[in-house]
Amino acid sequence: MTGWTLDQMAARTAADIADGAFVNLGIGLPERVADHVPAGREFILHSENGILGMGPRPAAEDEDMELINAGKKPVTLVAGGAFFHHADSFAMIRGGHIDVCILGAFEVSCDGDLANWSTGTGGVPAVGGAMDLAAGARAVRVLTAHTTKAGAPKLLERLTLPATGRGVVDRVYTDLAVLEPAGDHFRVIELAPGISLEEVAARTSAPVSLP
Amino acid sequence: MTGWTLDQMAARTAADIADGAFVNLGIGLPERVADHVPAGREFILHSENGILGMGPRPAAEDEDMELINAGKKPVTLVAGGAFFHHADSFAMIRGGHIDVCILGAFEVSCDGDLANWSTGTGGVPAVGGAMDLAAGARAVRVLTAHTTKAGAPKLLERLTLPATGRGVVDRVYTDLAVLEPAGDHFRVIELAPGISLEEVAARTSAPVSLP
Amino acid sequence: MIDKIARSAADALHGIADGSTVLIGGFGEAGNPTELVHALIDQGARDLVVVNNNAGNGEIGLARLLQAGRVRKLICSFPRSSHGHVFDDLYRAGKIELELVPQGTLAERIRAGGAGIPAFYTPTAAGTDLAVGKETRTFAGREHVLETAIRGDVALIKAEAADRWGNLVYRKAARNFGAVMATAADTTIAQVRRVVPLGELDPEAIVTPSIFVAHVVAVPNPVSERDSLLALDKGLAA
Amino acid sequence: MIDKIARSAADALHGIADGSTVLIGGFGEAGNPTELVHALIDQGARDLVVVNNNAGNGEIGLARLLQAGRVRKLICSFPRSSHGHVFDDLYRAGKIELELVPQGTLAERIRAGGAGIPAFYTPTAAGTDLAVGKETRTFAGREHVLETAIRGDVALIKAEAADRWGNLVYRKAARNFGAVMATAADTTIAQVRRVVPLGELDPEAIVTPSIFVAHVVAVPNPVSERDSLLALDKGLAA
Repeated sequence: MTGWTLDQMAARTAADIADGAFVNLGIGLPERVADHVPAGREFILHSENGILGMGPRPAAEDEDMELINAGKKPVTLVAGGAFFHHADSFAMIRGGHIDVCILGAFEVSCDGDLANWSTGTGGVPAVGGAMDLAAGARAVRVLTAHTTKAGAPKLLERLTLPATGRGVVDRVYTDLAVLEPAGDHFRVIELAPGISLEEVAARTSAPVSLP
Repeated sequence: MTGWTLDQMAARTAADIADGAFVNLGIGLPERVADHVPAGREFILHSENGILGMGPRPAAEDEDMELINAGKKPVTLVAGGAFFHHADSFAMIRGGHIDVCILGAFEVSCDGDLANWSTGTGGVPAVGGAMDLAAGARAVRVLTAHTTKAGAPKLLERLTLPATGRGVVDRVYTDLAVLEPAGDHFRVIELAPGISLEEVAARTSAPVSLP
Repeated sequence: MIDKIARSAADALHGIADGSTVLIGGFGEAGNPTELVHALIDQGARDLVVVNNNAGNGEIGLARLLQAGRVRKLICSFPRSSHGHVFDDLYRAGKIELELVPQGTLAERIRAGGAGIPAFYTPTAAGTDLAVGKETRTFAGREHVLETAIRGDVALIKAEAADRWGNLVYRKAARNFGAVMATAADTTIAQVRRVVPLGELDPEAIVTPSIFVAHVVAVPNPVSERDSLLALDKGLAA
Repeated sequence: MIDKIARSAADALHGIADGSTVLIGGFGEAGNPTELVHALIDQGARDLVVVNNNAGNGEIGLARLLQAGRVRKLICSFPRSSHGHVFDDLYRAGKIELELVPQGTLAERIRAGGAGIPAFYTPTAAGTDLAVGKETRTFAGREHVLETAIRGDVALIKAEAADRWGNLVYRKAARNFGAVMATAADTTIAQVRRVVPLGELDPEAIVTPSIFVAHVVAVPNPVSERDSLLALDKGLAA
């Protein structure tokens, strides 16, 4: 069983985003969606720290620590980009102006709950903008491996970890499938080539079904 | 009995405003305070419609209907001035950033209530920014004739007109005196030259006393 | 390719439904999207709720929309003006509903609408007739009033310049309500004097980022309200 | 004559009391007023409540202030970082109190503090552990959390340029929390790379108008946090 590669997962996620969409990409794998914008489309990338129209990483010699993304890595600004302060930036998020955010996840439940901020096991807790995005983006989508590295399901009937938001996730992109939380089960929208529904079901801790 | 002229009243009001103060001047007589800034002081004038650093009226040929004051009359911008939108402008007001506002009044009560938005007699009601200034400015001061044109007292024990704000006025400048609402009476801080406490008392519908 | 520049005001305003809430920018003449309001009259939507600081001046723009009988209710702070006869007559005749809101509360309710804040507490109007019937609560010993967000189905605003993404800059005190309203409507339509190439607006000086704007209509030479009022005065005097 | 340019950071910070709430701007390295924080260490105030998005990095700026034992409580959204050992150690040892706030709620609470809004409702964090014990209320069928304003006795921020009135412009993404915090403190102190003559800043592009700023400290060549972290890494590796 192979399924989609990371780049294929990112491309599949990008394929569902409309031309002209305002998109916020979480740190890590979601950032890769920016490399797979379908031909003929423009996405405008939002960064929580006050950037709209964020561009790719600069060459090393052009790095500017006052032009960084939410992960605090140097980025660039594309033509048409704008800067603003944090209250305005989160007014965009909370106010429903971000069309799509693509987040990573520890767990997603079949009623759309998301856990991606706390592993609940002590240590220093940190939330950042995750809850604001979960509550405010018009579409909250998750891009993640279908299971943990240890093979445990990340798609569950109920969260075991502290929630980031309740009933917020509308689509999940994994290496095995594209799925939608449908209340008491995950609806499988698309299977990765060579992956069967049974294989997805075996790695999901909630009922799954084709639409 | 003469008391202060309008310009003397404005000058007396201006004399109590510190160097560097951020000042909002109501429409009408309060605007005249800007002509009497004491030598060696700078006031920075705020206008509700998004101007800090408002300057005097321009020459007729320089009038610009996109550079107007809260009374919708053409003004200018001084060096150091800035423009901002209405929510930011009233954040300044509500947030207690305006040091002093000088307002006109229909009535002021000795417990500091202010009435200056509604004559309560039908017609089209209109409030504008009066209530925001009354609630938000650090010091709310009133500049007004001591009585109405008909000779009726404007300084009262209790308002008869709808309130703009409750307990907000800290000083009143009239043609006869400078007074402070002191709860159950007005404290007379200063009498205009040639005006007696008895003359003020006769024209005030609340007790008055020297400090 | 993202291109929000509309071919015409009519194109941009297509589909506005009867009963819509329309936020209209401007304070006095500054920032008044007069041409868009005229296009709204042509478009035909009725039974509108309009949010504007004022209630129209003379017989152009908002005053003309009121005169055409299209507005069921007006939410504003200051519906009186030297040339306010259209609103005055409708109001006295009981033909229009008025919700009077302190100016700063109006601006903040719209800002809240754009920022996903359904309600907030403000000290403004506490203890006055404009707080009657509203929920109040004491913070730090002071009474505050609970105010709710205002959102529009449509916002009509005027800015100085735009690019094809819909980034906007304003001019002087014309920024006023437009920059706030732009954030608080499902569809924001901006008329601008100039359309400039993408990348020409200074990213540090953009007031309304592209995310808030749906359509841009170029109106290089908007009507002067002041000239229109002077003409009206002459006509009345004649 | 109004002149807010301080002779030194020490002058500007004079009088900050023990127990003060100090808002510190910056997100990552951008907008971090490192020199002002170092001056606060020298100034000596103790038992501080600090509001910052993060919890310091390496051993400069906020991390150094924490290391010096001056901070009783930190209000922030993301206290984890690759070089966060100072905060980590204090937190694990129970030597610092942490109030964890979602980043947008943190920004909005500070904005509310500056705008005279004592409290507001937000959908963020509803139904999560970060809303436990907070008042909630349903608007339009959705649960919202009541959040209260944050104000500081002092705000320490970094901007790009200032004039003698205290008008500020920022650079790129360094605007972040500083521009919001500037509005929400009794005394806002800004360090800037450049002081320019009054009138030189574009009135359309001023981000923080003079009304919000008490003191300006010129720091033409602020320390680079990144360089400092690289040096720390080399030191640790050595």
